[in-house]
Amino acid sequence: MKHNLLLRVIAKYLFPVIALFAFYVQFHGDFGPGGGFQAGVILSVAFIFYTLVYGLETAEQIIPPYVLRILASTGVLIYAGTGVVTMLMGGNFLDYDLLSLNPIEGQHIGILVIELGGGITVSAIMLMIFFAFAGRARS
Amino acid sequence: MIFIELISWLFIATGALLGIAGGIGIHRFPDFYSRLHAVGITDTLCAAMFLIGLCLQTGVSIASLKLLLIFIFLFFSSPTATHALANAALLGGLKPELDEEYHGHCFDRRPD
Amino acid sequence: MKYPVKHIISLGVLLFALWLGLSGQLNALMVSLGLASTIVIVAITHRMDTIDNETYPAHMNLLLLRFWLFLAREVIVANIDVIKRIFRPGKNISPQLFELPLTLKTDLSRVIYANAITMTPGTVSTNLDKKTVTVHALSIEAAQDLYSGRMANAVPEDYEDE
Amino acid sequence: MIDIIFGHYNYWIVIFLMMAGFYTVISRGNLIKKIAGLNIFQTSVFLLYISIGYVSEGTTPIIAEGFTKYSNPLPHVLILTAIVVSVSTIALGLALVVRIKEAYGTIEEDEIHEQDMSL
Amino acid sequence: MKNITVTVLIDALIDITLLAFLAITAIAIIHMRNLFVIIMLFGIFSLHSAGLFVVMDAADVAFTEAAVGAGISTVLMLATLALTKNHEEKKPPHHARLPLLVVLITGGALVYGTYDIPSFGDPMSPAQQHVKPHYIERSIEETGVANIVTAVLASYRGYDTLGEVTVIFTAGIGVMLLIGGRLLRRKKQEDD
Amino acid sequence: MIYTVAAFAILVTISLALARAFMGPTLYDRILAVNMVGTKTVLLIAVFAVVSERTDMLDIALMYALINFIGVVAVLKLVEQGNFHTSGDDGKGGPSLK
Repeated sequence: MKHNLLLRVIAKYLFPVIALFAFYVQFHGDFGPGGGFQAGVILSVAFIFYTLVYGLETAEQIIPPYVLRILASTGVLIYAGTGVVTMLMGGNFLDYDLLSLNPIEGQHIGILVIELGGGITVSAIMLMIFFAFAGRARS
Repeated sequence: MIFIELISWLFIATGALLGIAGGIGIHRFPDFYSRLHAVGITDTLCAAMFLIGLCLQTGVSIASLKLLLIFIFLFFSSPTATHALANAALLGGLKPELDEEYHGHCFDRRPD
Repeated sequence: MKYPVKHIISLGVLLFALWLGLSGQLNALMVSLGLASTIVIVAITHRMDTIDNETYPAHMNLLLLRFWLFLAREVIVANIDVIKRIFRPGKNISPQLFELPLTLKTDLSRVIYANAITMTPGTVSTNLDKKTVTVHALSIEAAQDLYSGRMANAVPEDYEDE
Repeated sequence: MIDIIFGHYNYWIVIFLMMAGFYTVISRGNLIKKIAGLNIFQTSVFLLYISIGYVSEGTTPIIAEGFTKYSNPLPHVLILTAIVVSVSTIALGLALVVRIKEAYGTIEEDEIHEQDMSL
Repeated sequence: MKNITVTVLIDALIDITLLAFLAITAIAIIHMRNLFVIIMLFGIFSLHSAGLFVVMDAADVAFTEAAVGAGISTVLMLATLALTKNHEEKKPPHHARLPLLVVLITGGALVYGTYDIPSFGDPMSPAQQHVKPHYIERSIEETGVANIVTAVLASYRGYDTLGEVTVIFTAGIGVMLLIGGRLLRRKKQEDD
Repeated sequence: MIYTVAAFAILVTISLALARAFMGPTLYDRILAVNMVGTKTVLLIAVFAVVSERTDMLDIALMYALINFIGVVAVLKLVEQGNFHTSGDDGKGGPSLK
């Protein structure tokens, strides 16, 4: 829909705002509603909006499908890896207290990191699903 | 203090009335394209009144900033949605009910 | 792309200001995370820019503010008109669909104009391209008002592009 | 009596929605409609959990000054993840629908059965 | 909390009305046969449920529902519709009496079951007694996170959430396996 | 007090829009109604957030204001091109929907 002038320009200006809001939600799960899951969905919605307006080809040039696949698995790995790191540090799986000298600080870091992992996975998977549905009709 | 309170009440009450007026409008108007205009009321002035009224209630804080941002984003996104919808209807082949009398006159050249 | 660096910086500053406004937390962690997110988004946007070759306006000038004030008055007047039409008994609308020639020079101002048309009740822009905008109006008066070019003249021109 | 009505109104509507979704799933042949029914069913379950976690005069479980009563955060956690999981499973269902359409040329259940029988 | 009575009143008002709207929308969804319309009504369904989650003090859930309902699910269903090119549901050949009976019996049993449920919003109900006090009172000192939902999600029930993330990941892989590639033209294979 | 009035007015507006969504002769009328319900839900959430003094909830309204129109854009895409992968620059229209 590149010839649709209004949507093209609006997509251009709204994309950074939606993406920034997604990042805000991602990192402010501690203080207000939000967290990795919601942020992932919002970020993928921003990309879906861009894809709808500019077409799948352009979107795939910006984030190639293999990057999405890598990101999706990276998210899960970050999450599970945090657990493994805490185990290596001598604690239980996902026992964030050990991540820092101060248990509260450790909890904070742990929560931030695993929310990040969740967010990356969710956004990559949602976008991957959308790309799969959108790209199915091409032959 | 009570003055600001009263003004904000006035704003919210106006917004409420406008919202109901728009709601009645989408039942009064005969076809899709004219209903778009009725929704336009609720999307612009009604939302603005509500949000300004709420802003006055919260005072200067993060909350009022967020209300302001809702206001700005709504003013970007709701005309876009209306435009997209009208465009879709036009492309989808929905014919508007036009007024016979002025139709030819207004369509292609500027009336003097 | 005449001033890409300027555009990137202005976008970055705008986004970072938005982050600070949303967050309201001024500790080192949150500010640095905000900075990181801004950089990531600017990088993605830049990537998009290089692909479709369009720029951001670097200036948020006073013209835009004046236009908003103008628009606010228009919206209120138009709202009152449409509400009268809703509640007056009988058929009191005369819908029009017409093409309006555009004299605006840049895409951004065309879009601002089309959105302003949509935002004022009584007129809705249904299609927009480089030369014309198709408008559905609720009444002949609203259509004539658009033809007079009052609103088009008020739209700020973004003269840095093209 | 009035207590029972207002105290159970939520659950009754939830049951109604659940049954509406259930009915759509078992009685309609169109696969997309079945998925819509499944979606209604899921939403009703979400509502059930959140209703159970609600405390009257309580507030969102985000600790802030001036509030002492909070609603139960546990159902919120379960449902929060369930919503995102539900959308990915719905996507999986829709992908299956797409494949069925490609293989059979229809998404009506009875026509698919007919084609299976005629093999 | 100066507005406590107003809040309770508005709570009840919005709760009752939105639930009624939800029920009406569900009936409409069952009734309508145009799939496009059904998907659009789903948008309303999701909006109402997000509103209800807000009123029932579940901000995080409302947030998720809003993001998913407004963005992803509508677009995905429309994409499916574009692929299946089937906009109208076939009229069912006969009136579905057996399903109706099944549904009525199940629903009746469930409604009978609700008489033992504590009233909506009862602070003394068993669901509020078990782990909730611990979360409410101790989470801020144990994790330092103000949002208890995040604390429970990421810290207390971290295993659960890891499972959920894995489920999403697996669902994504499933979708990719099913429709990830481009559509192979079966005609061509038959020609060869 | 005024909040109750506001919430009530918004609910009345939603119910009117809902009636249009169920009656609406064309598909586009229904989408219009959905859109209107969306805007009103934003306002409802904002009013609730302010009255219950949980201004965290404004984030939800903010997000709705940002992404509520994606569905309409998707509908436009579907009506215009009939699929989700082309950018539509070739000017070919898709199947029209009634």
